[in-house]
Amino acid sequence: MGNLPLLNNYLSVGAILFTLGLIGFLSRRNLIVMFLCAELMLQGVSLTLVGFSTFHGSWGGQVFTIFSLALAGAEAAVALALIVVLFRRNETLDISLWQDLREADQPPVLDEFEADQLEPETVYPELTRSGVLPGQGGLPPHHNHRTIDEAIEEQRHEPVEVPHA
Amino acid sequence: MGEFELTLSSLIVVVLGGLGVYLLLPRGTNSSDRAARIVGSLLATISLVLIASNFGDVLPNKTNELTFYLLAAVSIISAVLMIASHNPVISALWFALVLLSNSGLYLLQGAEFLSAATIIIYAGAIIVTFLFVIMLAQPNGAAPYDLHSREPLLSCTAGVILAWTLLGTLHYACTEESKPLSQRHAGASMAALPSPALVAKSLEAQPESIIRADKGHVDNLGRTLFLEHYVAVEVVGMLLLVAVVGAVLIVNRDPAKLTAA
Amino acid sequence: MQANDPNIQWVEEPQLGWTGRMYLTPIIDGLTITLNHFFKAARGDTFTVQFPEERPKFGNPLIYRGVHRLNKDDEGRVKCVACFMCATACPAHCIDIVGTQAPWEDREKYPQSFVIDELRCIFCGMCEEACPVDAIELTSMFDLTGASREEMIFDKEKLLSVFDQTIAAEPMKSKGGHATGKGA
Amino acid sequence: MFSQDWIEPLIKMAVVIGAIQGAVAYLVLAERRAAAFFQDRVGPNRVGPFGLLQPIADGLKFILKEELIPSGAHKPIFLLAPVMILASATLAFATVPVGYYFPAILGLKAPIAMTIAPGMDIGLLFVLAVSSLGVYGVILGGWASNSKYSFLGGLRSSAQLVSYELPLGLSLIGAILLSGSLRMETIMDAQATSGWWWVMLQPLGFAVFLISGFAEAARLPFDLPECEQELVAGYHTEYTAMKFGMFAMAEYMHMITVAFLAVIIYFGGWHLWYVAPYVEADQVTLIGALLRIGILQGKVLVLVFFFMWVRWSFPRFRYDQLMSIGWKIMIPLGLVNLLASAISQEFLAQDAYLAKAVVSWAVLAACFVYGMLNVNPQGAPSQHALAKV
Repeated sequence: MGNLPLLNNYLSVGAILFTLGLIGFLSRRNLIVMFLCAELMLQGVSLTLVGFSTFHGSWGGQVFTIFSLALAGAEAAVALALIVVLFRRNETLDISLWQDLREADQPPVLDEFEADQLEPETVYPELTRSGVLPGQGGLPPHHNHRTIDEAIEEQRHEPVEVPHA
Repeated sequence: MGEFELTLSSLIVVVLGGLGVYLLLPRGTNSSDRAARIVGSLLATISLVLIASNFGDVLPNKTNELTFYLLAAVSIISAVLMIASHNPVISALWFALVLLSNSGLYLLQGAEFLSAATIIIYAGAIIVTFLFVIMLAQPNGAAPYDLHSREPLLSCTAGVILAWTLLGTLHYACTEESKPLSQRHAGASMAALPSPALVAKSLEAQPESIIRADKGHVDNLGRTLFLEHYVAVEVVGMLLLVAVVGAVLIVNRDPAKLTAA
Repeated sequence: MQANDPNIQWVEEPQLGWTGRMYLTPIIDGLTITLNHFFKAARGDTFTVQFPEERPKFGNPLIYRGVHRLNKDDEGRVKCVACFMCATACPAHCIDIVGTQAPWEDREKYPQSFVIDELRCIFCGMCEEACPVDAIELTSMFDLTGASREEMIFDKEKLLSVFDQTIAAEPMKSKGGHATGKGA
Repeated sequence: MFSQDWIEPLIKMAVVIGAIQGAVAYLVLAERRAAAFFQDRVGPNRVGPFGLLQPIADGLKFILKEELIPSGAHKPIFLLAPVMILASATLAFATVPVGYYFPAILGLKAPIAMTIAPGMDIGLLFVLAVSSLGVYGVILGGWASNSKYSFLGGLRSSAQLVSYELPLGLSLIGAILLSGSLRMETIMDAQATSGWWWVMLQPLGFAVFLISGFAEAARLPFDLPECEQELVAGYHTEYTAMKFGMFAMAEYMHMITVAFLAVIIYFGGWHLWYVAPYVEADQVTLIGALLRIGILQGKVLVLVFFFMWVRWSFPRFRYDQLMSIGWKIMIPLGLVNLLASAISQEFLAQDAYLAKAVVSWAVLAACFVYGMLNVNPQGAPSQHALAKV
């Protein structure tokens, strides 16, 4: 039979992990991070179960944790599949976009956005593409400033007659 | 009066921690200045140290005790950083660290099989698959919905209340437990210690004596699992199968068709 | 060519036998072949040439395309008549010739300077093909090194010295002492 | 404080880690020489006698080269990835025995187990768990490099590693059933006392294990993580100098781990008939202990040579072939093996080794016949057939 302060230690750690998972689940808006927070709560519970199992000298807690591991695996498979499907629809992982799933009489949750001063994206220098445009027999000589994209754009406006091969 | 002081002190500790987590949670690029994060991590650390000072130090030996504190600290700190990080990839990595230290804690409690299983299943498979999806879904930088948390104050309050309930009760019960029976408050005990007679009875009730002292940990765990809980094992196996089939079905559906329908 | 062209000869793939269908014999065959090579090489039977100590052997050094040389005639004069055929034929534009009035009777011009940039040269042998008097030839010297780019630009003296080094081992492809650029 | 409990593991750690690092360095040389021999060449023979100092030259070159960090790389993770993969590869040796027990030397209490962490009840699971963490180094190294080639390479290889962990674990279960333990020392003892190596009782399990091991160690014909002809260099494209060296070392360590596991679980470990039979732990003499260490390491070296041999004998699989081999062939075969071993373990006596061997070889033959009946005798459909269509 167990050591009570020891059990207390493990239970405290489990409780803190569970609470942190709860806070994260409530406050984060990324679907995947929310899922990870749910798993964090599960970890807190598992720690508690193993603590009790050691304390009571029985295998029940550990067996239960093994089941919860298996369930977590199943849950991860299904949740990941759902997340992938949701991501395909909206191209984002934001949970706020799925508010139309709420109850009919509930008002929508409005997330306050402050205007973010996002860092400007790195602009890489645009290099002239090399290569020959198909069907044109190459770019005119010394035409370094026209990229292939521009050439294609020009071609679209004034169709070039392609000689028969 | 002792009751009140105990709960008040644990409330203060928990509120400190909650405030720290609140300051650490992502709140946009404008408001998440360095100072708030530094103050937040300071508060959270103070709260963690205060909680740890309430831990009982009656571990079998000094090495085990040091290992426990180290692993518990790594686990909790990584959990905080996981919910506070802007980048979901980093979040997943912190969660992997939580899992590693948790499996260390299992090992410290003698649950060897669980610690290996946690690493293989969680850290080795689940988190890696999640990293796949995160990396594919979000190739460049932090998205606006990762930079803002939703109602950080309210969720931290909820967290504080939950943590206070749990930790306060634990602390209180553990303190009471160390008192002799006559001085305890009614019901103030966390440990329903089974009597030896009860243990003997429960062992007798089992179809065969499943725990063998001469066998190892894994052997005994297997006996418990497959003799005592074999129905549950079958059910969980079925559930895994259903989950796999379901996941494949869900992902393979054509989104265009769904929208049309 | 159409797929139903009668001239196409269709080759059927060999059918796998019953051991082949188990993938057993192919695997063992493959492993045996490589192991035979391993033991062959372990006995010392390799293709490797220990280069600085041991010189590689060529099948025919006369048709190897290595460093250029400028041939001399019987009187020790440079055979070249500065006709610029080689420089014109060179696809890498690595030959630079300055021709001037020849001091000898039997030819009009001779190269005052004859420079080959060996770093630009692609050793295609076109210059050798183009030369009407067989003055420029490619030798079988292959270990061409230098500490600087300037060192690798071979001038007339250096090209002639290559001739002196290699003439014993590799005779000129055409005999004949005097230039025959005029009329011949 | 300085009791044997502390000193003994420290010595073992130092010896094992040092030996593994040295072995990696010299196996690279051995592989280069072997590769040369397979191709009728000589191989590196310039640095020192027979090229024996080549690893030192290589190491110096790794250390002295310039460290490049690509712009836009996630710097902490970029630096952490090679450390992760190397740490997980090294940590896997904690429960791998390198020999049998050792008699008392230097005043230490005997017998000394030749494992860093002896008596770990989950020895085999620990190795699998820790080496499964190596996939983090792969996927994070690919992601943090901020390069699409690295990223694609990282995704491919981590998918491969995660997929092949399943058949690897499945194939081992048959041998674990026979030994009745996850501890590697017990598994070796079981083979030594019975006089049967598990490869004779578990041919199908061994085949699945070996093929999955090739894939886990990312060796040809499954070296999709690296395959330099297709992927630049896979997940470590952007790595230079010692960080690249750490990836390379970890790859080699994985190969050594797989070889150790195969020898310990399927080839009897230190056991060799008549030369090194089973003795009690406290009866081992010094010579016997050294002999057993030598036998174990010799078997490992033979297996490592087999890895090198296969590398130059077979072409690489395509990625879709790799995945379908893993999921459609290896996992079903592993399940068949598990089922067969469970049935024979249940209905045959514990020491009916001959009967078990007959059963397992019959299962292997049945698998071969099934495969034979289902393979197109022409392999892929021929061009002629396509043209007719």
